[in-house]
Amino acid sequence: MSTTPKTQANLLQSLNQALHDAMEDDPAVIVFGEDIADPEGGGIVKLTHGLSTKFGARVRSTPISEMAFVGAAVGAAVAGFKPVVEIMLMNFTAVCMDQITNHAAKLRFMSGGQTHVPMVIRTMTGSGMQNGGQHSDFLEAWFCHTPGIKVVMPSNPVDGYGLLRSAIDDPDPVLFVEHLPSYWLPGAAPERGSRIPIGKARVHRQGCDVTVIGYSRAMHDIAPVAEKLAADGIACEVIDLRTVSPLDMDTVLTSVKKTGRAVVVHEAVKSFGVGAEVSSRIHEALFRELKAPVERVASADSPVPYAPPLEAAFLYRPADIETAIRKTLA
Amino acid sequence: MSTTPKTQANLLQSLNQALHDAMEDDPAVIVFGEDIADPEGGGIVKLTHGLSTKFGARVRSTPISEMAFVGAAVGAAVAGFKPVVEIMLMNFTAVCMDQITNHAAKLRFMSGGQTHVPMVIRTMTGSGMQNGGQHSDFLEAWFCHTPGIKVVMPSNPVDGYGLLRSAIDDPDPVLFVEHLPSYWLPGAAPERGSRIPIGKARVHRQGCDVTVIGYSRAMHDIAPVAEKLAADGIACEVIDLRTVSPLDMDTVLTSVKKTGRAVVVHEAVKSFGVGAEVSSRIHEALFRELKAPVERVASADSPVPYAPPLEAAFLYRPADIETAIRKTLA
Amino acid sequence: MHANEADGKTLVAIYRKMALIKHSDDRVIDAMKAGRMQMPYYSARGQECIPAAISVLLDDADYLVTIYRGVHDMLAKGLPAKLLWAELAGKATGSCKGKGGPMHLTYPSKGCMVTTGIVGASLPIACGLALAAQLRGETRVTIANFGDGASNIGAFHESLNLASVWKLPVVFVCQNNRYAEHTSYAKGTSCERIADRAAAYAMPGVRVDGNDPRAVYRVAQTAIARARAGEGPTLIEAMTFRFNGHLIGDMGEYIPKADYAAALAADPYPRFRQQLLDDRHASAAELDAIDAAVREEIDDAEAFAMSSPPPDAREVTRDVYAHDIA
Amino acid sequence: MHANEADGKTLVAIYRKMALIKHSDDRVIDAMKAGRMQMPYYSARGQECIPAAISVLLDDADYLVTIYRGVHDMLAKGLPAKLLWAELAGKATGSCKGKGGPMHLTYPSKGCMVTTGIVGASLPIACGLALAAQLRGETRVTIANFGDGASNIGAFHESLNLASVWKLPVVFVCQNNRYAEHTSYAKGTSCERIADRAAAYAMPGVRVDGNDPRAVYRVAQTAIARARAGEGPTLIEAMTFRFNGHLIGDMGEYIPKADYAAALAADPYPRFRQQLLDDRHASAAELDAIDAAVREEIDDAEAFAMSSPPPDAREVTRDVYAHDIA
Ligand SMILES: Cc1ncc(C[n+]2csc(CCOP(=O)(O)OP(=O)(O)O)c2C)c(N)n1
Ligand SMILES: Cc1ncc(C[n+]2csc(CCOP(=O)(O)OP(=O)(O)O)c2C)c(N)n1
Ligand SMILES: [Mg+2]
Ligand SMILES: [Mg+2]
Repeated sequence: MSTTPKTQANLLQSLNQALHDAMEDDPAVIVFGEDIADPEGGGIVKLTHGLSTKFGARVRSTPISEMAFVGAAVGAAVAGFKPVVEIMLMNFTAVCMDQITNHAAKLRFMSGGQTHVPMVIRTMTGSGMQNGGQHSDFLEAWFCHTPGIKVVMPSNPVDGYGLLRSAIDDPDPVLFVEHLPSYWLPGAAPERGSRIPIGKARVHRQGCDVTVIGYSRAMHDIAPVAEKLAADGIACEVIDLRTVSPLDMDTVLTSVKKTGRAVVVHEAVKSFGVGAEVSSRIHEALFRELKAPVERVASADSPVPYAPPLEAAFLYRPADIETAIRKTLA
Repeated sequence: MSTTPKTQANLLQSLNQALHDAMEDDPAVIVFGEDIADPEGGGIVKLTHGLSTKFGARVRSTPISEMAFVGAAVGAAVAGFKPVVEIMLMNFTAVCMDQITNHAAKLRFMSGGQTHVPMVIRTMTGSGMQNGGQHSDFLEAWFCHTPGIKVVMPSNPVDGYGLLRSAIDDPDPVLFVEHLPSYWLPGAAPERGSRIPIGKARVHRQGCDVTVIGYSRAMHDIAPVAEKLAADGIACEVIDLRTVSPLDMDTVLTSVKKTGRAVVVHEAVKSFGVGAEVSSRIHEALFRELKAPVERVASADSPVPYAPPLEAAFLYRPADIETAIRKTLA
Repeated sequence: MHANEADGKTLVAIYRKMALIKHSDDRVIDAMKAGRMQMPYYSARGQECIPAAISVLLDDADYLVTIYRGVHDMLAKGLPAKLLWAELAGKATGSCKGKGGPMHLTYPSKGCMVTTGIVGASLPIACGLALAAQLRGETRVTIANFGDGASNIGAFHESLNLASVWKLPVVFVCQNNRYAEHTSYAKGTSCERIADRAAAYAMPGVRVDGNDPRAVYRVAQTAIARARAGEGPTLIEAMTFRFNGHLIGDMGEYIPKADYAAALAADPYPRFRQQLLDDRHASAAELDAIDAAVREEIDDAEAFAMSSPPPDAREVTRDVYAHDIA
Repeated sequence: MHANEADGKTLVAIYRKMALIKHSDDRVIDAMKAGRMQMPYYSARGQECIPAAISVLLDDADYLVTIYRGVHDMLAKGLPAKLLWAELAGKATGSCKGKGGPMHLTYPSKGCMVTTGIVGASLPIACGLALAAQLRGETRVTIANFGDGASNIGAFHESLNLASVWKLPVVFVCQNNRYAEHTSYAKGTSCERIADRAAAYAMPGVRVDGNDPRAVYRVAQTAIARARAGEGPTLIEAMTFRFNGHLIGDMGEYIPKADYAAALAADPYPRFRQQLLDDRHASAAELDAIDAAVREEIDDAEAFAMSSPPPDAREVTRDVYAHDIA
């Protein structure tokens, strides 16, 4: 995988490339997690394929001990390494939450800046694969509400590469959330060594009628809706947050100032989700300029079900995005 | 403590009373947690004092094993008991997050309603005691974003008693968050056996100019500000949410419809906090009726510091509440 | 014959459970290969002897907690094949109404209390079920299943310690199939034998050949009797192997060919069948009849699953809480 | 004399560290009783012998991770008393600028890397520091301190297993003071000796009298040598007692009077002083001089702390990330 044609790549390939390049460029980068070394297949989706063969002891498969190996990443980071650890699925952050939120996120502050934790936690998630209630959740809101850690959620191979390289460079801990079902979607290949700044959103599409804000999988659902509405003469300005914490409110507010309308979309359950923070900040900053209240499109407030028809009922439907957009224009 | 004069009681006494009465009234109620039995002092603040002496094996001090004993509470609840477990401080939920969010909150749904988890998790927290970054956080937003568990946060002895009794009666898991620094504030004593419904906010003070919404410790800071402003002819309607998830939006929206203005206050850090959800829902429901954007007053987006002057700088100042209220009136 | 030696009738009952597990598993894989079914399926084929031999010592009142790789445990304990199949197929008639799937199989009326997809999480919950039985003064026992890899996660440690301190009536059954996903035993586990970890909790720990029904029955009988007598928990390490990889689709490249071949050669199902014949506990005709009956049960189960309706979309708003959500 | 026997000079060095810890602790409590200071303070008085004897075997490059009850570990490893006192007092001149307090003492230039307030969390982090040394091919060792109660939490288990599988250069030091907050050892811990738990990780485990400097030195010397030689981790259980309860204010009602009295009678500080005199390693005058010098160091530290300015309110926006927040 480390020799991908430079023209096209999927997210899986671009992240694998980013890890290869980062380890090549910086001897401080180390990688570990369950099944990630080549004897174990190079990761359950082969995302870390080739790393252990090339970089030896710097790449390790771990026991099923998230507390121990995430904590070990914290310690190695304090000692000057740049660990990139994989927590296989996002729900498993729940077994090592303490090391992430009480330690990785806080050691710089609690030590008065004497130590810091330049580590990256990679994890994957997403519904639609019949993985059920304990293997599909988007839990980014938990970590966004935790000062001291950043949350990055790419939606395409180029951003994935550049954001992962920036996350590894970053002097502070970064939670890097990957959407499992879209690993295999083809896209443009990243430039070797390219960086995408953390904390900067991307205007995916220009438009003057309504701002549609999303990240991760939502971008795949928003794009076609924006296309469709363009045909009806509704010009959506589509923003990919890319980094969910800290939020790039400059980009968001600049757009909403222009459009006067906004819709926020994410897969995570709606209540107390990221959409609430984005919506509140827009209302707080642009209350007078807004032509309609900010709409939120998200999943049902339930665990993720198993049966495909229920998974479909859990997730917002693309039609919900269109409805929300039209509502702001009504 | 189980024999408090019925006229006055502090939160500590009323919660102790609620546990005594619940265990007396319902043999299915069991209590465990670290140091909670009488040989261990009846809890670090003596909140569970007297229970083990009176109820024997139904009350147990546990090893320092939050995963095991919270999981054991889940299992006992599935088997028909009503466990009330204490996670000493709220930050320690991070070591047993998996049992709370992946299991307690989800078993009813994942089993298709064949099992359910009628348990209560009591925990205490709050800054202002120099406990620092790992012993002071308000993390309710994590659990509010988790469908399947309810979040209750009383602000006074009467609500504390009635809500704890209702939480124990409830067929679903309830996270019951207590504000440690206000345990010893005197208040009215609860009626034995009284219940306060979960999911119902309380209008603490009537007013027509601005709605001020809070819960837990925030109520102690809001009340005097409302008094002060009343003298200046500003009539605040003060709402104590009491239950943070599910939110009682009927009560909130009825009030804001009347006042056209709202301020939300909580101790938890501001970004991605409960205030964002409340603010978004008000804007979504009453955009046209609102005279000003909803204001949020909360703590700085940092870990909780140790030194008293920094703790003061971390927490919102009462003056911030007044400023926010006046801002909505400007 | 000792109390903890299985008699012929019991051995045949174990065989029937093994047959049910094997034929159901074969059929699921066949259905998936043929495209009749689709799911993340964690086959336990090769491990059927463990729950088969344990469950003949249990009754419906006894509790069972297991993991994503738990179809064998559930079938052995009494989850009806129809309800299992409908659940796997994601139908409204499934034991969990299609909401749980293979990782969350549940059927309380037969003591199938919880199935978890989180490694290690089955143990604390089992402690709670056992605590319930202890507080009620029942002789009910709780069986907690988990894998070898799970013995390296914190919940294992906390649970065995708590169970020992509180003398809980629970039997911890580690089904050691020598792999945790694609990671071999030694790469993740520092000790030679997981059974030895019991000493850290002043608890009996015993390793047994998980492919030998008589041996599993023997150690389980002792552990269950100990639990029922209020003497506390036991850790059983049952050595076994999973024939179909971690998940269907897993090609097992990480397993040395020779090991794989040896494991297949030790397939407990044909081996046990031969033993029953050799020891004259049953005739070939009797065992064939059992297999035929079981296959018919699976036919019915698949037909029931396939002909059942999908769940109603509104089910997403149900069972989140006791009351429906908007 | 064996390599692992402390010589006279070393024993006196250990005495100096014990004196520093004792006098600092006495003074903190005096300052709190007199109202000069206020904080949640977890006294380690009674346990001073353990870090004193271990730290003479370490140099500044070696790493230390400890817990809220870690002032003794930090002072022994080299955290300057002034910076400790200023931190306890919550001053801008504290080692953590007043942001961390007693539960988060840090001073990397002497290898004082992390202090945690979460039970068990010191162990995984220590594994990571040890991994760093291993990857760099250094002989640097990491000391991970924790209590007896912590040996029942999941992070302990996962960390010892990981350290053993990866042969990490770490020494796990369980300071067994027989209580976890108000819970006595046996109520929370299922095994007789925590040292025996090492077997579950194929790791050497040794119990030692934590009040005997020579004994602690001996076992620590062996464990540290083993770690530096790349042979892997060791678990040391050092038996001790905390004289001032869990937190200042704790009256110790849960401790049987006789046990308390016996523990006080075994106070390591006067006992060791007498041994040094008996063995002629130092004269009373020499030891008095050490105590006097240490007391002076504490006088300066308290004066420095008291006269230092409080942190600026803007510090709340600093050190959350590398860049300041709004
Ligand atoms: C806490 C947690 N971490 C990781 C996983 C991903 N995972 C699922 S199964 C598995 C391997 C478990 O191996 P073992 O315990 O031996 O059970 P087996 O699958 O072999 O039956 C892993 C790592 C998980 N489900 N939960
Ligand atoms: C995960 C977690 N649970 C509970 C606590 C509360 N707590 C603080 S110290 C302590 C007792 C620890 O006992 P031990 O490990 O023996 O250390 P000691 O205090 O005796 O030195 C407890 C339960 C905590 N800090 N972290
Ligand atoms: Mg296995
Ligand atoms: Mg202790």
